[in-house]
Amino acid sequence: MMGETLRNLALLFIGAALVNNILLTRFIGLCPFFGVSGAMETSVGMAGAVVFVMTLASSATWVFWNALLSPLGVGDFLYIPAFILVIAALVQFVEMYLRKAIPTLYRAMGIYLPLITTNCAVLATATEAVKPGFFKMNIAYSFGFFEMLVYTVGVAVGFGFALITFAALRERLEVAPVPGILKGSPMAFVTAGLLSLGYVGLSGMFGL
Amino acid sequence: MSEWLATFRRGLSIENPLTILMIGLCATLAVSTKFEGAFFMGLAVIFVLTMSSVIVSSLRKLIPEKVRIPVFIVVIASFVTIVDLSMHAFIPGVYNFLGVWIPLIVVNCIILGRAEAFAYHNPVRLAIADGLGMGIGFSMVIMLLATIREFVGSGEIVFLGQKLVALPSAYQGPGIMLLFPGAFILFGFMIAGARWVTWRREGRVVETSQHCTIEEGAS
Amino acid sequence: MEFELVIKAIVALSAIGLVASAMLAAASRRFHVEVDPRVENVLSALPGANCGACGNPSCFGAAEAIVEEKIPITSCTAGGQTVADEVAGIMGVEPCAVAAIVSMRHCGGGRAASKAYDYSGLLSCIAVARLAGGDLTCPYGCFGYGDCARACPFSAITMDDRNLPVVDLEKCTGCEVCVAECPRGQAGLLAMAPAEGAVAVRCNSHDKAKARKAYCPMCCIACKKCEKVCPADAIHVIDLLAIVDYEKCTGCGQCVAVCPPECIDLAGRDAIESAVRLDGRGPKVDGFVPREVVAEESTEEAPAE
Amino acid sequence: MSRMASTPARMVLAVVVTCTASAAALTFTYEVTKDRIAEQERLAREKALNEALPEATEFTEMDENMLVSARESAGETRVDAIFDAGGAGWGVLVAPRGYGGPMPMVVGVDSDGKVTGVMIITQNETPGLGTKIVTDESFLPQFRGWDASDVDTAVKAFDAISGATKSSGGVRKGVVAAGHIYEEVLSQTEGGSVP
Repeated sequence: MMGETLRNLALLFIGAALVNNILLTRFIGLCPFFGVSGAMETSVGMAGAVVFVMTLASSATWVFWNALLSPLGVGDFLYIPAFILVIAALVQFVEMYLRKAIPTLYRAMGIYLPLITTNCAVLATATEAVKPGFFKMNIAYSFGFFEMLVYTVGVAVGFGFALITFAALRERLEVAPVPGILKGSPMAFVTAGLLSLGYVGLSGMFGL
Repeated sequence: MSEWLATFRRGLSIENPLTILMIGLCATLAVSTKFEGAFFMGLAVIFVLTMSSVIVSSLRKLIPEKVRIPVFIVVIASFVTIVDLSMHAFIPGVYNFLGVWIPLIVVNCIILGRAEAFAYHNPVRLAIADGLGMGIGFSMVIMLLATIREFVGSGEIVFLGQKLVALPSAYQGPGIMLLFPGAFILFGFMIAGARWVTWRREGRVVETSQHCTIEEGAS
Repeated sequence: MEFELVIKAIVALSAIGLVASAMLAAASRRFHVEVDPRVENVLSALPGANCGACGNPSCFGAAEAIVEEKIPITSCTAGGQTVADEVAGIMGVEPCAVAAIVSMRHCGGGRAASKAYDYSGLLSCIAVARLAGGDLTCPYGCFGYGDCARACPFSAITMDDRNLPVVDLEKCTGCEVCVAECPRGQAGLLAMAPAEGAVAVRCNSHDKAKARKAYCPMCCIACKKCEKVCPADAIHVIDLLAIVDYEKCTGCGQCVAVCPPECIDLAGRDAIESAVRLDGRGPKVDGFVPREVVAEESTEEAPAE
Repeated sequence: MSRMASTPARMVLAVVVTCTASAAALTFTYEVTKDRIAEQERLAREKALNEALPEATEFTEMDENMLVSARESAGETRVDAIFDAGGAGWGVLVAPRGYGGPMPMVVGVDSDGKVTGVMIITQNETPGLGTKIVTDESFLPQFRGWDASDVDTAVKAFDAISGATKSSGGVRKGVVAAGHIYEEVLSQTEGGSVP
């Protein structure tokens, strides 16, 4: 029984992180993907910030959904403003807190925080985590808190992994002889396309 | 009036949210497999962008600076929900195709970005121009991308059940156009094309790129 | 219309709003960091490119440092005079002039320099530098694969037909990104100098004259003609290399005219000259002054100063 | 520019007022659209049911107990509802996973245990590739006549569409799940009447 549960959790994690990678197979969260992938250093900072914020945001929306929106029967039409409000306030709160309490961390991660408010990946994951099926991942049941946590961390790790891989590729690309007209962003898109092709190949792995 | 027109035109050309500023990409790439989907996505964005610009701009003196982002976001989310519910009720086919992307308009950087960068600092009249211009600029690019992808990939363009253009059914399109990787690659070449046109016209210009940065000067 | 549902919806969303805003309001009290309002203002005056040229990790860091008076108000090289004036206004001090600092290349070899081997790998200076110390026989020269041009955040550097990087003085902000990127940048191949009226010695070799001459025909031969002709005592041959003292140099250009290997040049002329060559339109571009005329003009102007 | 200073009270007030206005507006929109949405969904479902079970005249939804045991036999596939079509058989609403997410569909099974038809209610497959499961004229009819009490044999004759393997596989999974439901649950009840 224990083994079964662990196996399911592991599959949930891998499915969220790799097979259904949020960036390269779902197209969610592309702005930071192209925005901060120019340099390795910033992409690592961003990846860390995303893991942190996503986990917090999903936990918060999970609580609000199960304690307030769902029991009152208003979730169907209020979830968009409710969730985004929770996320925006949370990000701003964390930013203020870090600035006061852990200035070193704030300097490393803080500048990415405002960017994350408008990251669709956070909203999509937070919504998916409480309303499975929203983003068409064929999860037929609703998550318990712990599963939600595993799922969210999986998505966030997948996000960070894709972001860092892509940043590494782009650093190599900087010294490659790319035709002038394709230099910079056009070439980045083509590269992303090829990387995404690799991820499409994972589809069907473990029956996910 | 000329100021109005100038603001309006900026979104279409020199500040086009997609090809120049490169914001709001996610939805663009994801829903551009079908012309129909792209068309209604464009309409939804124009509606939400213009309406939220109007509200933000008219309330701009009443919103305390420190909570402006939460307030903007609630305003935007409300319009998005209105679009979401109406589409569900009146065009269920399109609604089903767009799926998750309608709720995700909320976090489309274009909208919050314009509310923050433009509507919060300008009168209603100009905010409307900016919203319309940016929205139409967005729609044009996404529709162009969708037209190419749908036509080349599946050989026909279907709009609300009507076939607008169709190649003989023997045509076997390159399936990659319709898959995610194809979207990235095609979009890469589209930007290159846009850049080529600008270079030809003005000589080589410095590339500008901005990302969805919301300056949070508040805290 | 169910009245009850409206109430429920309002209660639910307002409750979330209340919690969220109360949290923010409390946080803005509780976690209030005494931020000098000037920091925000300075931050908004800065370009926001987070280029790091001032030595701070971001423009926010720079704004803090400026307000705390740890770094001068003219620190932002990327922003230049306009930003400095604005910052001076916010800080309530007298604006002062920013000497525009630009990157200057100390090598004139390019294609003329002799090669140690034929290189056909990745077209990058860093890559070639790692292969047996580079394909140039000269241990100081420019490889010409354009790492600096690619790295320049302001697109101020272009590679010309001599395979040398040419700095556009208008665009260059002196951020030193190119110096960091160039494998020989720190060693003196690229260095910062004031943009206004400066001459550049296109060589940074300290080798013996004979060895040097074998590497490259364009090098400084340490003949001291420049030292003798300089009216401002601004150029000296130190350790077999002509070095310009920018505190004294007036940019009169007399040394440019007398240098036998044509190794000394006016900083800005380089860009114009290579543009002329590339366009093939001959010396008719605005601002282009042929080498001979430089000497004549400057001898006329020099006494007037 | 004159702007409200950010005092705590004002911050809370601004957010709460916006939220209230938003909640009121959204409830109103919801009220206006919800009947239409329900109606649209009912129509789509009825259309699919009619096409999957052409002989049936009326459908009644079966109760929750039935659904619970049906879900047990369906395994991983989602089961949305089961409709009893009088004496004509049953319509099983399953939502197996395709390439673009769950595809709600109706599998019609007559009282002799033969599949009468398969209709897809909505799908979100890649246009031009996965959507062939709907547009390809020989794909869906191939399920007609399958023996629902022995789907595991019948499934060997299954023919997927090239280029849409995952989508066709999804439909297959749905039919197999419906077959299992018939075999283990529905065939135990009496000829189509509600137990």
